[in-house]
Amino acid sequence: MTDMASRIAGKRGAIVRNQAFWGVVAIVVLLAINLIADPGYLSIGYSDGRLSGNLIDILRAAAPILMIAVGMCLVVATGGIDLSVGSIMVVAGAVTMELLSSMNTPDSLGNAALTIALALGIATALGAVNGILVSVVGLQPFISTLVMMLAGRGIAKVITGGQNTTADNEQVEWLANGYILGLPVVFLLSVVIVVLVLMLVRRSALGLMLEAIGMDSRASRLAGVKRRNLQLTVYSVSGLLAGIAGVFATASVMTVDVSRTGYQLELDAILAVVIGGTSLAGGKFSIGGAVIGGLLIATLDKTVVFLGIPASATPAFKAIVIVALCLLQSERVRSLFRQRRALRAQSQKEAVPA
Amino acid sequence: MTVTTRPPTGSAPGPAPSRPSISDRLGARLSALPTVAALLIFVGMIIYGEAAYGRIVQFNTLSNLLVNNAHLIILAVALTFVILTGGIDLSVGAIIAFSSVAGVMLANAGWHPVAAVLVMVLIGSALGLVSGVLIQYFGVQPFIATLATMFLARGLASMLSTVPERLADDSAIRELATQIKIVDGDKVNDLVITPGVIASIVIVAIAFIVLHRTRFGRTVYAIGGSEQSATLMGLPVTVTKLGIYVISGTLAGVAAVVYTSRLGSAQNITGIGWELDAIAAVVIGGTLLTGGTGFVLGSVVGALVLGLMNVLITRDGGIRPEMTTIITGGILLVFVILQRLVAARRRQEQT
Amino acid sequence: MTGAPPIVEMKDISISFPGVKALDEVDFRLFPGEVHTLMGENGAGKSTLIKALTGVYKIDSGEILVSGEERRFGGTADAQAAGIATVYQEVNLCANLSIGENVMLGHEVRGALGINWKATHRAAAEVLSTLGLEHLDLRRPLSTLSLAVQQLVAISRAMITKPKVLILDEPTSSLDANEVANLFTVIRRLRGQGVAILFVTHFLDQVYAISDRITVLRNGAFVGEYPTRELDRTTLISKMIGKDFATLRSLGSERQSHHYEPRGEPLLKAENLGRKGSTEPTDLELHQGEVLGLAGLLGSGRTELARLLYGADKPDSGTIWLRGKKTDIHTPTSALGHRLAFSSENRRDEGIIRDLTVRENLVLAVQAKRGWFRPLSRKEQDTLTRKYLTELNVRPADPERPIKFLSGGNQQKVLLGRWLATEPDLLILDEPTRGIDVGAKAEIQAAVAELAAKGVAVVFISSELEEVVRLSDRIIVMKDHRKLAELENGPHVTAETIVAVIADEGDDEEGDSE
Amino acid sequence: ACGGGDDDTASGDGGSNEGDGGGDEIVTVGFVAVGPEGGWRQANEANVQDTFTEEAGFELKYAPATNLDQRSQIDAFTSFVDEGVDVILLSATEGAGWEDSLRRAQEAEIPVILVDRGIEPDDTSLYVTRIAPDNYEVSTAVADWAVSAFPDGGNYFVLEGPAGVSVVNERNKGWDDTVGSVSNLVKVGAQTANWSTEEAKSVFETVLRANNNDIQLVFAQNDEMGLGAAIAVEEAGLTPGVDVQIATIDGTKPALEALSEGRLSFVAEYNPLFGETLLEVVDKVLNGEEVEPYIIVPSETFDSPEAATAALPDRKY
Ligand SMILES: Nc1ncnc2c1ncn2[C@@H]1O[C@H](COP(=O)(O)OP(=O)(O)OP(=O)(O)O)[C@@H](O)[C@H]1O
Ligand SMILES: Nc1ncnc2c1ncn2[C@@H]1O[C@H](COP(=O)(O)OP(=O)(O)OP(=O)(O)O)[C@@H](O)[C@H]1O
Ligand SMILES: [Mg+2]
Ligand SMILES: [Mg+2]
Repeated sequence: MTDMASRIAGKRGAIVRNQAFWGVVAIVVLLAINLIADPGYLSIGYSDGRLSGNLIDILRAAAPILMIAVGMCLVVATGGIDLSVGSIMVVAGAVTMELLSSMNTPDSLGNAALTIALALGIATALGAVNGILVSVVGLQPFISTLVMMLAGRGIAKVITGGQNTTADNEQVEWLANGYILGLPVVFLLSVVIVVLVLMLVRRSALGLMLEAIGMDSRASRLAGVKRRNLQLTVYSVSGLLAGIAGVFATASVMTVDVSRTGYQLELDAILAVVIGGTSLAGGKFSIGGAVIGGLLIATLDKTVVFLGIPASATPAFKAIVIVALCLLQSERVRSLFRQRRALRAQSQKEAVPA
Repeated sequence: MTVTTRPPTGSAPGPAPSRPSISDRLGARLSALPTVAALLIFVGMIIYGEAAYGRIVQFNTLSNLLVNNAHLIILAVALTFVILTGGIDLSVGAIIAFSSVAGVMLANAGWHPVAAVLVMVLIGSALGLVSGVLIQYFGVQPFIATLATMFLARGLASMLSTVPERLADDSAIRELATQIKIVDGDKVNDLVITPGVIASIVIVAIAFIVLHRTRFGRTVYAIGGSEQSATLMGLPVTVTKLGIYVISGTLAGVAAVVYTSRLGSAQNITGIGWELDAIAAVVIGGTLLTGGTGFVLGSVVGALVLGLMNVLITRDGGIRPEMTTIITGGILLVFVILQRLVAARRRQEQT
Repeated sequence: MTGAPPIVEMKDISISFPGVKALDEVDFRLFPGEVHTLMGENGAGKSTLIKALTGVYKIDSGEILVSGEERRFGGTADAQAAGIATVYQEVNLCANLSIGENVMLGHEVRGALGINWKATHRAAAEVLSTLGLEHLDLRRPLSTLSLAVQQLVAISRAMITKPKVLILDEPTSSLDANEVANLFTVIRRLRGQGVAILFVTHFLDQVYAISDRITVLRNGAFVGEYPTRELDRTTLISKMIGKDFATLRSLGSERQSHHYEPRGEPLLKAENLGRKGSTEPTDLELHQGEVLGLAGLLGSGRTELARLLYGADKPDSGTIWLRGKKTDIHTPTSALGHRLAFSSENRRDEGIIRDLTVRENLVLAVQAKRGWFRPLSRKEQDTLTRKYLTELNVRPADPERPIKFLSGGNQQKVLLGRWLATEPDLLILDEPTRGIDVGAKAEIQAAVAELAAKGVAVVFISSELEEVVRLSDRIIVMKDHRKLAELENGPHVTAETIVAVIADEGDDEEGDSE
Repeated sequence: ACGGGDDDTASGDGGSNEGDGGGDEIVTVGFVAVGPEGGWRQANEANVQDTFTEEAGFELKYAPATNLDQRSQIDAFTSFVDEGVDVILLSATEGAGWEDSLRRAQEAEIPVILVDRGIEPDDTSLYVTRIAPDNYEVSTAVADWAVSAFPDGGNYFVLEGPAGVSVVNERNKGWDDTVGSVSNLVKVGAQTANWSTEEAKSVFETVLRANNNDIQLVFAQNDEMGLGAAIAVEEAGLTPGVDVQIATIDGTKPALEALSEGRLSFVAEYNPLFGETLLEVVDKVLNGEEVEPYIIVPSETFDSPEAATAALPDRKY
């Protein structure tokens, strides 16, 4: 019987120890705050084929973050970091807008496909450059991707000649702003991407290999794990996903803003990954956790606007949420809780004579 | 100057086996090689600049290189401590914003300038302590902890004020930027030095002594080598790690004083991205981001390389704006690849 | 000596880790001026007891008295301040710092201008010379030293503090006879000065050579405390493993009578295989079902040769023929593909992946060989894992436990399982028995013998010459990074034969003392 | 204004021209610029660069800020002074903190002309002249339009640039000074969208939700954010120009196009094209002539689709 009790306690412990759990808690808390501010917050409307409401907005805002967070999660698993995702986003956006505007074909499907393919190709190539610097040249990921972060934004500016290029193309616009089954296309696409990556990683042995590299690259090399190829793959995938996110971010307004698109989004992605319980030191990773982290960040951003928190106070608000989450996730705080519980349990036990 | 960082030793007794010792001696030097390379490249850049654009090797350009980058040098020293332990501090730029806005507002509110300056520095220490506690006691990863501190400091700064806060014209804090002319040349061609520059030089000197001649400093290196080993060797790891984040924050506070006094005003948007400049300076100076190897003097050279690069780009005047970040990135890349080659070389020598 | 009160007394110490009771009410006493050996199988709780004493682990219950006072240390530093210096089982030094600094870290000699490096190095040189390391250049980075010398450096470091209690957790696991002798001289001198020494080893010879008293642990429980004189080997072993020694002996002895006559084409043939600075060009032949021993002193280059064979390091000269075909082996991946396997001597850094589970560690190489897109199903993984956990008698046989929570010997067995699971034709084992208890050692030796009987070619590297002689069909003796001699094993070959081969050569060449 | 050097002219310190070896009197102009920031800035700086060409007898050294960081501007400014250029054009990202640098330029006898943004405190003795459209006036113009367009009042929302930037502060002041006194125009909030279309869309989408679409007017402090707001309005199923009227500042081509389509309701030009005026002033300064301390660049406003359509064909930016 005590065995049963302890098993239940153990299960509860496992959930509480699961760091993403606290991300979910934070999302719920934020939504609750919004709900208090406006009782209609969670209501979802439906008109001409599209659901609408704050929740839908959050999902749509989360889509690009989810995409880059998933890529980041894989990179972080190998013990790396990708600071360049924001810059790769702007490059992909710049390529898309520049090409579309030079074609000036508002509703050509072929041009849309061609443009996106090219943008994603370039994004993947930039990711691959990161991969080569890390895996073949052997540079530290922080520096390699920092270089790419600096250079990427420059490249985007070169592509557009420093301008914020605007273009028209219905197909591309639909991707970013359209709806299928009442849900935003972007969000559905990000779900598809998450599911694909999840299957790829967990149904194959890729996840194990990435974790092995992240935990101990020397030992895994001797065990025959192909570190180079895998790192190259992972950084390329991160580049590709950043490219997709970049195309969407720009397509939603059909403008690329060379100095703002994707600016500092790498930080959001890294936060999402960490909130999801993946350690930046590499190793065990959780894509589901990263998704929760991404949703949390989108919720946070939207909450700040919804509550009308003054722009000047937003960073501090963000900081407080992050610190609170970090504390909840920390072993020390949990052990404090455990001790309290244990003390309570003990006093109960002592009350009942053996 | 950077080569002497390894202390001299008495000759080891006994016959040294000849095979390893030559290459090993080379090995010991090689760890300083990226730093030396940075120095050489710095000198090379000066020579190139003088030849291509002129007016580089003259009093004002060189002293302005120091004056303009004094705060960056201080930040680079701060980051050197942190990076040597294998950590990172993203909050320094935001700390500068908060500390300077708060300091200027206090000074304008009638606080004694010394008190205001002290508070500016202590704000840095306090925020550093916050990062340190998060990292050391709550197991938050340095990247995330200092990111949180960065948001916090930036947020506090903008909650204080979003408009430029200007120091009163007669504020004593401004005197910290007094240009002391050592050689009064033609027009502006003077050799000048400011209290800020002096502060940065003193800080570098102290940092050098702390890192190379105190147990605290050696513990910093040991933690960078292996934190677990350092703990099991009985070194005061917790205190040291807390210490370096406090040092880093404090130095950011000092940098805030130096920068603010020169500008005469403070603003919540100051210092965005400076942490990356400081990190770049440290890396260019030959310190590995994984921790354990590097020299504080290298970071100074790194900061000067970055500063000089900006001067040269300005002097050229024809470089398209979109190219500047690409160039910065490229230079950084060249340096790290160089370091990489040296490291590979060293490994080869050792076996 | 028995009259004096104990300097350390631990009573009823219990520690549990998730899922294991590592120590269960263990008692332990340590007297000034004695060498006290802690004995027990891998995972018996020796290292844990030491860490409990120095405060690295918090104890769940029990009492620790130091010099009669109850103490709870907060960590190594605390213990050091109380006069207890410890060398933990894995070498814990900082590879990025110089040798001299590693010895003196935290105890540097300070002058008016901070650390006085001259004096500091002098002090380091002094203590290193007591262990016969006076020839080391103190400014060399530690990373240039072999594991063995690092172990000696770590011991020197512990002596710097002039401790009242010196704890050495398996200090001799990578040392050769000379170095052990040096170490024992030092230990005896310290004992003479009244220092209490706690010593852990799996080498019975060493126990009887140096120790005054033995405490035996089994499965985290206290078995007993005995004066060494009163305990013979057989009894000691049966106390440690809790079963009869005869069964063990029968396992290990099989191989010596077995002699394999190589026939036909060699499985692997290497010509001129070498790498600048690590291995002189070497010729080598290996047949199926043969055990090839690599013998030599520390630093003789056995590991390097093995790594070249496996492609862990790239050779820069020579050719390899596998099954008669010229083959390029340039990475571990390609070696695995050619059915080679290599178990590194550096279990911690190049063997286990600490945070993965036993199962994941075990299937890793098989999976890597198949490629990530052809995953082993969970069922296949479980079957493989169960098979090798049983076959190699890994304890605890829990596939889902992170491997870092296993004791060294059991980690080693899991690694052996990892390589066996790839079904290699050629298995290279570098120091597979280092730091492993008698029982496990016999089991690993038996596994090697069995493999050879199944037709697998084995390269066996060990610093214990007896073991090499017992297991090998042929022995290559190495020195100074080259092949010195090749001996057919037989009744006439003993450990002494090999020592003589090395020594003879040394007279001609005036070799260095490393 | 101090009027540059008293009797020295262009090659006052005689250095740079000899150094460059130019036979003709090539005038070196150091342009401490802002760099890529948006359509307006792009037009402005390209205009300056196109004006001070080699054919016109100038060597223009263009030094954009990195990431809008004032420090990089000060570095560039210092470097121009050390180098001894003939004139410095300064587009400050930030108004405060320029005194020391300007004083050094004075000591080096290099005239400084402020382009677009002014300095704080506005000490006219430190520079020769400032040439710029007036942020305060431009936003006042928007405010005047708002007051007249909403006689019955309404709810409005402000999309700002990054908190703390001086342009934002000036444009807020111009607006608040006029609209703040009109009690029936109710401010429901203000948020930064960092000058960006994408962020403006995301922010305004949520703002509409939070206010149940009950917003009639948006004051976007630049065109890009206004366009983002327009998209958000459309996505919410409303019609920009009818349900929500959007007023922006800058007058870039995309904004005028949007105005002509009726998606925006009011665009106040913040005229970037004053290279010619600048050139004249530089010539005057180098010849030692007096110039006005503040030269305001005239800006237009466009308050109807027709006005925008008319202006579009010769819109250069
Ligand atoms: N940090 C830990 N967490 C969980 N379990 C641990 C930990 N450290 C040790 N153990 C477990 O405690 C038991 C005792 O381990 P310990 O390292 O003390 O053995 P040992 O006697 O030193 O063995 P060896 O001879 O292999 O060194 C083992 O079962 C081991 O798996
Ligand atoms: N700190 C270290 N980290 C990694 N590898 C090391 C380290 N020190 C030494 N080595 C490597 O470990 C191997 C051990 O070398 P050693 O001098 O002991 O000779 P060996 O005969 O090859 O090996 P053995 O230890 O089995 O006798 C060498 O290949 C050396 O390069
Ligand atoms: Mg042990
Ligand atoms: Mg070896």
